[in-house]
Amino acid sequence: MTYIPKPAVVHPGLQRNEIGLTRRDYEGSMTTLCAGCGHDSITAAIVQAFWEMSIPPHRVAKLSGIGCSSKTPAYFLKEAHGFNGVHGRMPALVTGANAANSELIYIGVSGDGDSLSIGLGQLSHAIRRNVNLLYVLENNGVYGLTKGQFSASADRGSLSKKGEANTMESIDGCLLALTLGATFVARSFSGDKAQLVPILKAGLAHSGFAFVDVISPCVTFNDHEGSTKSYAYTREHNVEIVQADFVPPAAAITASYEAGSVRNVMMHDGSWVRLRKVAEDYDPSDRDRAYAYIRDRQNHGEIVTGLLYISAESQDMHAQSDTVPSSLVDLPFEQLCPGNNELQRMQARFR
Amino acid sequence: MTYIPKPAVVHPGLQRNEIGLTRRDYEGSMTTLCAGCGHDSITAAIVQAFWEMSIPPHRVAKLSGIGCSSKTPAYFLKEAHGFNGVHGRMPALVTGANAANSELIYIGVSGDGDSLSIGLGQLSHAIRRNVNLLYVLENNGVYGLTKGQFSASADRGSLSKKGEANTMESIDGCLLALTLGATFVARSFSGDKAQLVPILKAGLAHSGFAFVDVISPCVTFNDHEGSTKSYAYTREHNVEIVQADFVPPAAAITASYEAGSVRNVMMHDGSWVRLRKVAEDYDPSDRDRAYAYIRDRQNHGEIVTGLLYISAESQDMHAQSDTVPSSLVDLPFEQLCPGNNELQRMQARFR
Amino acid sequence: MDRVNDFAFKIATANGTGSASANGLLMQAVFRMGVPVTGKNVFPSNIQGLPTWYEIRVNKDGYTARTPHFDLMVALNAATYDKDVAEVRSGGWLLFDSSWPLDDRLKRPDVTYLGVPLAEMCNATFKGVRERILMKNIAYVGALAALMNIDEDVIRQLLKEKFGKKQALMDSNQKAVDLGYQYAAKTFSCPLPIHLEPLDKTKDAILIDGNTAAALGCLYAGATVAAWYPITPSTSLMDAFRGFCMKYRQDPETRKNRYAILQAEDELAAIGMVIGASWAGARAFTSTSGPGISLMNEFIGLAYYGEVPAVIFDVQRAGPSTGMPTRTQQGDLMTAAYASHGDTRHICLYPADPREAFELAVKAFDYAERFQTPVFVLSDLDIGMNDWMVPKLTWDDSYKPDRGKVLTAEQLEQAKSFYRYLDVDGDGIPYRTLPGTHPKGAYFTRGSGHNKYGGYTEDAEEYVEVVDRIDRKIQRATKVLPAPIVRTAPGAKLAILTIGGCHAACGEALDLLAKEGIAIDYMRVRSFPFGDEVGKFIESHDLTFVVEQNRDAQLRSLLMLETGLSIDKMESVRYYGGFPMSAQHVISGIKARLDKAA
Amino acid sequence: MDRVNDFAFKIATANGTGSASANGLLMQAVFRMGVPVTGKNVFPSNIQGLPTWYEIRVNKDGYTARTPHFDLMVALNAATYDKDVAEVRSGGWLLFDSSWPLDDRLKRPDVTYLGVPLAEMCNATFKGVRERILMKNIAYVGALAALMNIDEDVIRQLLKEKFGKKQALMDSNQKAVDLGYQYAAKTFSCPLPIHLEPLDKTKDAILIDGNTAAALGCLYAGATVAAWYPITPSTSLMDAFRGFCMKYRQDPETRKNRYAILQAEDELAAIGMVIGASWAGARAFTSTSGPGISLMNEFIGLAYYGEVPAVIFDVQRAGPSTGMPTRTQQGDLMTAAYASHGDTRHICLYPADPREAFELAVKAFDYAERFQTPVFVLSDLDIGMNDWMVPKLTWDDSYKPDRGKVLTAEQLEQAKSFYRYLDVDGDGIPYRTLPGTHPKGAYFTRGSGHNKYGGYTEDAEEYVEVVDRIDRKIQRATKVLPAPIVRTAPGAKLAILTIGGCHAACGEALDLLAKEGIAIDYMRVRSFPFGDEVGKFIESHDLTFVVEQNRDAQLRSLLMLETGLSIDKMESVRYYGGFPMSAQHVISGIKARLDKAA
Ligand SMILES: Cc1ncc(C[n+]2csc(CCOP(=O)(O)OP(=O)(O)O)c2C)c(N)n1
Ligand SMILES: Cc1ncc(C[n+]2csc(CCOP(=O)(O)OP(=O)(O)O)c2C)c(N)n1
Ligand code: SF4
Ligand code: SF4
Ligand SMILES: [Mg+2]
Ligand SMILES: [Mg+2]
Repeated sequence: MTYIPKPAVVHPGLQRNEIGLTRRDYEGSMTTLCAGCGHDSITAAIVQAFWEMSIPPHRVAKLSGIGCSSKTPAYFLKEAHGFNGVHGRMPALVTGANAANSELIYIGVSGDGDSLSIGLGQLSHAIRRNVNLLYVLENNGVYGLTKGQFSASADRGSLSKKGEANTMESIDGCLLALTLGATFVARSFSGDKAQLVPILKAGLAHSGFAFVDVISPCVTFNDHEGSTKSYAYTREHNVEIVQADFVPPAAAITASYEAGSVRNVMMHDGSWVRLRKVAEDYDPSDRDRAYAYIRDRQNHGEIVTGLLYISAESQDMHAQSDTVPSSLVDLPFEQLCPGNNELQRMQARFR
Repeated sequence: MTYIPKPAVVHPGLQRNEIGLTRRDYEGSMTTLCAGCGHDSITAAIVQAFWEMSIPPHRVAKLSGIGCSSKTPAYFLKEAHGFNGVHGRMPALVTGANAANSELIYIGVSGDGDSLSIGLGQLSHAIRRNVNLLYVLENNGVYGLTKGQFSASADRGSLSKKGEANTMESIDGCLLALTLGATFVARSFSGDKAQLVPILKAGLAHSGFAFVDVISPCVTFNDHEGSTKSYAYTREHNVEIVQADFVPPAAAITASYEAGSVRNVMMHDGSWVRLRKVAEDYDPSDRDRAYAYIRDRQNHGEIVTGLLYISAESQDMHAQSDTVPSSLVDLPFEQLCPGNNELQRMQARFR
Repeated sequence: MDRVNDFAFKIATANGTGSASANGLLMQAVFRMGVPVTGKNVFPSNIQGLPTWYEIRVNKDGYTARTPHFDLMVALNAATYDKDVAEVRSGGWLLFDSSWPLDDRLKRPDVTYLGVPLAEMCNATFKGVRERILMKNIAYVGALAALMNIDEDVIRQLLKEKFGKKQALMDSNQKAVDLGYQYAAKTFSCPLPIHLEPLDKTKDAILIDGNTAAALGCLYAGATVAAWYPITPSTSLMDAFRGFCMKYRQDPETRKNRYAILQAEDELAAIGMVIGASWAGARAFTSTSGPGISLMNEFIGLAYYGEVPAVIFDVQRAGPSTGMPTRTQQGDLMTAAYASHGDTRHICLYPADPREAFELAVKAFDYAERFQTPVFVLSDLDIGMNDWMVPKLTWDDSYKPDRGKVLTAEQLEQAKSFYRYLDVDGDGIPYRTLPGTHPKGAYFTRGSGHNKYGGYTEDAEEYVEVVDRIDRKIQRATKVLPAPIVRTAPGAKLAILTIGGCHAACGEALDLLAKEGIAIDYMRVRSFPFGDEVGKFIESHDLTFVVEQNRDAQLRSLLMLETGLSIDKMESVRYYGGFPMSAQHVISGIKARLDKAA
Repeated sequence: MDRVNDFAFKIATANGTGSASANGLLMQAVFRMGVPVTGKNVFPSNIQGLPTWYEIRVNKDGYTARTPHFDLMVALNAATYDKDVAEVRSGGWLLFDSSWPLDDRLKRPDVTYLGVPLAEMCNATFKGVRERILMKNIAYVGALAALMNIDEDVIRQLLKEKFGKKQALMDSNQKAVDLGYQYAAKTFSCPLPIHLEPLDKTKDAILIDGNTAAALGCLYAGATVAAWYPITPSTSLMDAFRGFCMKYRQDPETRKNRYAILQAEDELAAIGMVIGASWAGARAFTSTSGPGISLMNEFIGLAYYGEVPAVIFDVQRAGPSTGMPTRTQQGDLMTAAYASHGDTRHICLYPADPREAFELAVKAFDYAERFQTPVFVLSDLDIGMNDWMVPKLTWDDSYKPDRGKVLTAEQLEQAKSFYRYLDVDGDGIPYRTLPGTHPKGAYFTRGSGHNKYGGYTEDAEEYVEVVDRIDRKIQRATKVLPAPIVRTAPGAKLAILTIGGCHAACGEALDLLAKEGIAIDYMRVRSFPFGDEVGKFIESHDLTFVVEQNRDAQLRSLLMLETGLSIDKMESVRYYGGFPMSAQHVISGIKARLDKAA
């Protein structure tokens, strides 16, 4: 049975959604991320999306891997069960949970290291299975929690003037998802709440694996091999301790721009990202055109954001394996155990 | 220093390559695969390719994972070091070996289970690193060695009339490789030696990760969930006594056809694959066009074969990380150890 | 000497020829005649063409352990002639395909040869390669039937049951049997001294392999989610579970599935899915073997520290690494007991045969949920893949799953507060809640440091409080885990302590030693951590022989660690070549030590 | 009582504020004054804003273990006021930022308050948030310098070395120091009873962390390939190695790299790369922590059974699972010793401090190649990430890498035949060849069953022959592995046996107990498997206290397993809350037992 939690003490002026809850009811504990971290902006957008959709928080299950990004489920939906698993393995946990209870709403939060390095295999296969879930990849191009190593999404082109790692081809989560047959693929930017919230809501609404790649700047680690802020170099010059340990209080990046127009946004590390919002008339129903479009803009040094692809005939894991409509955890034991008579009968087979 | 092995006893009539070796010199021990297994045809093509290129066998390192396909390195180049690693992890082994000794010629053999399920992450990241290696994915759509479960390459469309597993989107190794920025992507068919051998030679010549997906029918396990031959079914119907471990004697499937043409090939289970060989004038230099073409033909139920993409400016792992030309294993210890004087000098840093 | 209903024979062929079916038919026929029988399938780790053997032991006294001594050898694989002929006991028989002259390698002065022109007869009788290969196998069944006095009607009946509707198949199989039978009957003086006489010792028994039995246990325990990655010798467990689910887990009206079997991309994912499903409230399990356990290590630690139930079947095979995938061993005892980095300790169950595999499979789910922790069921290739004769399985219909301390929506509604890791009852077991139940039930499961309230912590005291409680929880489980099986001999100063599938060999060894006047007490542990009785048992004997199937005496290691006793109390008796343990191995190990002492 | 050059103080701030540099400056200043000093950085597992502490112990006798008693607390983090004030010893001092009134939570009757208006002064003096936050930290350094009589010139000199060319930075730092110094000097009666006097006890020593030292060892050992995946607390080892390589491993002309550092996609790949590189003939290593070890389990078994060298640094942190990534523990002792499924046993080395981390890192490569097997170097967060005062490192230029039995092209050319796994010399160590050397050297490395010729096998005898030899090989390694460190006290009937970083605490405890007339012998094991002397040592004492940092007494477990001795001989003394072991923990553990006895 489902409980609609009673509205907490009424804060005058606090707006309520259809089930009488305020945004507060969708928040979690205090963030422990750096001031200005893009991930916190995404958390806010998630809170907003769930609130707007009037989803009972306790009917949500929030899962994550390990990383700064993966900490964020603690910062939203305090009335939802949370599972902070091991690094890169959230997709398996959520697949199992979803198999057991198909009636909950699942959100998985991960980072680019968590998803594209150690977790690449599990992410790919969860996409294949089309597990019904909103998957948010909080993408900052680095391993934040381990202090700024490049991740697999560190873009080759945009970092060409820097250290070694950038010589490697970056992995574009959206292109990967499309190639693996994802049924919902979107990209947004933590600083663009206006765009992000609707995408998150669409992802929650989608029945199947909703892949959302959110560019989410790491305000703290823009250093890298060969830079004057790298561990080795600064160690040599004896200024490193002060600087590497120093974190400026930075404001979250924000950007807003006209549909179809290109806007340059300065990242915290001083590099620029060009954002092109998909034109309003863009048709996100053609997998191959979406892929080609992203690639084409990429070749022009642009990152396409928006709802890039959504499949009309998405069949989620349960639809594919034809499980009963009610979730398996709710099946009474009597329906599961054939009993002794049948056991005796069937053993004729073993003689 | 390199040894050119002395030609073995002369078998009159046995043709010799530039370094005086016969095909025999490129063979390995007896195969233990099923009669007619596609993998054995690929082994023959590999022998042919190395022989034609007159590569000294002992300058080759052959690595593989676990599976019927991964057993095949034992069946060619007996004078080359072989490493039969653990399941799905050959890419890491070969990456390390290549890092240590860049002067050997590396060939990695894997299966679709080994590469696209358990090994998907490692394959993807070896592609990103552009490790200099010929990677042969012997693709039969099943886990042969564990008796025929569907692999991630089991094609959805072509199996739609069959059991459950086929409801999942299949992973196309070539599309994946292209998406990950592979510098050499090809597909062929085990039965088409005329096409396969030149592709293998091109892959060996390529400096970087040469991904070759070879469709290689499994003569034994054409059964699947729900089919009248599946283990579950036979158990239910108690006819395992004739089916349990019987492998019908079979011959390898061969197919030769013109460039640019389409050819239907019947698999051992009676199902068909429709192969399209790229035309002579096909331009393999455009990554995005290659991707689009493969997808387009896929949508028409065709599997494109041939050298699909090759990058002009491939920079392999060593070029990217700017290592010395001679292989690291050959560096004299004096070049590696700074010695005690320097140790004393540097310790000023630690006071 | 009288060898009626007490002998062993072995059939050497190549795999992929269909011989397994013929051998199964033989074994089943003996069983139907009411004579206790055991079969060991020794197969290679490939699909076609490599040597494979089938060993059948007939024993009126019901000894089911493997015996390494064979009275008769069916030598049909030239690749292994040398090895095979050497295994025939002096004075024994060797059956070969006399379509070709007897191979020199098969010649031995002290062996009687039985030439049967299998190929010749089948080629003359059957059309098509496929049928000819298959029927050669059925033909030697017929020959052996004549030689060993196996009831023709029983075989006919078995063929009918198998091919009931398929008349053509039925006929050709029957014809093949007759070919072999008649040839042997008229050519040799049948039956041989080693032959069968009908008995009535199997009517309350079944022939079943441990993987099928374990799958039945999962079905009856109410498991709804299974996640796995194929690996020999555990694959047939999941295949069997799927088979049962297709039959017993479909909604009668809609035919929709009341189960989910997830073929994961690897073992890391498989165990992750199991943990996710258990966390969500399902009874979930995975089945794997050694390499899979190694890959599951990280996740197992998460389940242990996050206190999430999980059931893991480890059908052990010969390690280390890939090892010998089609050979049996008990090599994962240590790995399973302390799997994952950091301080961990896991509940393990050790079935000795398929029947116990069924029973302990059910218990595994009860323990996993009751103690909110991973539970290993450690069987092995011999138990899992070979057909054993065991008493019929029974089920207590009053069984109710022990879901442990799970709070319902109602309880949460009443509760003033809920904290996940509080030791409310002082038994070390906290209360859990399932996702979606109730807003008050929400908490955060994590493998990082947490305090008893479920909050993240890096505080020393808070951290220690939780890990200490978990340690108590697992230790207390010994109070309810299955007790060891004990068998005492009056005045015995010596003892045998063993585990799992060694049970059969040890039981036989005890009887044989008793006949020699050597009195030995016996204990077989069935679960880990061990209860106090285990240490007491060892202490109460001058010397305990620890019998197991691995190189490093892993059971003895566990005994030393958990009882604190010194190695002097325990003499290790090991066999780890990949075959099941035999009474002969046990006895020679014990005697070696006794002779040393003497 | 005299507390000159013998006291401890602690600084409580939040991470990401730059305090680490200030604290390092303080510690270095003490060191430069010739006074032995230890610093423990207690930091959270996040990047900014959570509580972090720095503990500095000044001790003229050179005791470097952590002490839990603090004479002075710098309390600058309101979030931890309660905790921090409680840790000041009675009669101690507390320095706070008097820009705001003293917080009630900080009030204690038996503590002297030292208010310094850090924020006020810095806001008045410096422009910009960034500089103000930073300089507040430098300012308390100045204040403490006055209070504890730290030489101003030393600090000035240190700042010069740090900011040499950066005059502006230099000036502002110096100004901040002076602000704090002058304020304290004129406000309080300086110095406090706890203060410094110059000594000459550090001139032959350095301040270095174990990860840097281990990286130096890898550099000097000639390691050319490193593969890793970032994980606290091992990351700085690879960062340091990269730093050294950039300086010492570039071709002088071409500037090209004589090394390859591979940031792998995960730990499974990292160890795979190391095994691949070692197989190809390079000295290769990885560095990781608990979770990484769990993920490496499968590959470790392959290297063990395939006999491929591999060096693995496990910088241990508090487990299980993710545990407390920024707290120290010795929780992987068992996991490492028997890592991977099946029968395995691995060589482990246990450094006690950064200097030994340097030395054992070098040896690790020699052993890995000599015995053709994985070698673990088990350090921990305390050794790896904290700066320790140790004697200067030295290097013997006559060192030649022990590559073990590797056949050259010439040898192979001469050789009649080569078989990979033959025990030619009877020492259990076979000969290897490297890929590309010579046609005759070719062989097939596999984790599946193989015979001594390197061929695939499923034959029991052939399989056993190889795994038994490997077992002998590892056992024989004890003859050359680093012997335990022993310290005896005349007539001692009791003993302490410990491992790794507990050395410092145990040494101090021995002295303190000796002062009380309690004579105790001492042994610290440095390698696994243990040599016979370890068992003899335990046997020769009435009782041995086994001191370690994990919940489950893992060292004692290893001792029981490997010596075969009963638990009665060993009393476990453990601390596993995440802080380094202190002499007080050791003593109270020992006394608890002695009192019981008494
Ligand atoms: C098995 C394992 N390996 C390594 C780590 C260390 N680790 C923690 S978070 C992290 C990377 C996080 O990067 P990302 O997923 O991008 O998250 P971010 O911090 O950038 O948001 C790593 C390597 C770990 N926790 N577990
Ligand atoms: C860790 C691990 N899991 C499972 C297995 C069992 N296993 C051996 S081969 C194989 C699949 C092989 O499939 P594929 O790579 O397609 O090779 P094929 O036999 O089809 O050529 C599996 C699952 C294993 N050896 N190791
Ligand atoms: S380190 Fe980067 S990703 Fe992590 S919290 Fe700080 S800003 Fe965010
Ligand atoms: S099972 Fe299939 S893949 Fe394996 S050897 Fe036989 S035919 Fe080849
Ligand atoms: Mg990131
Ligand atoms: Mg395959």
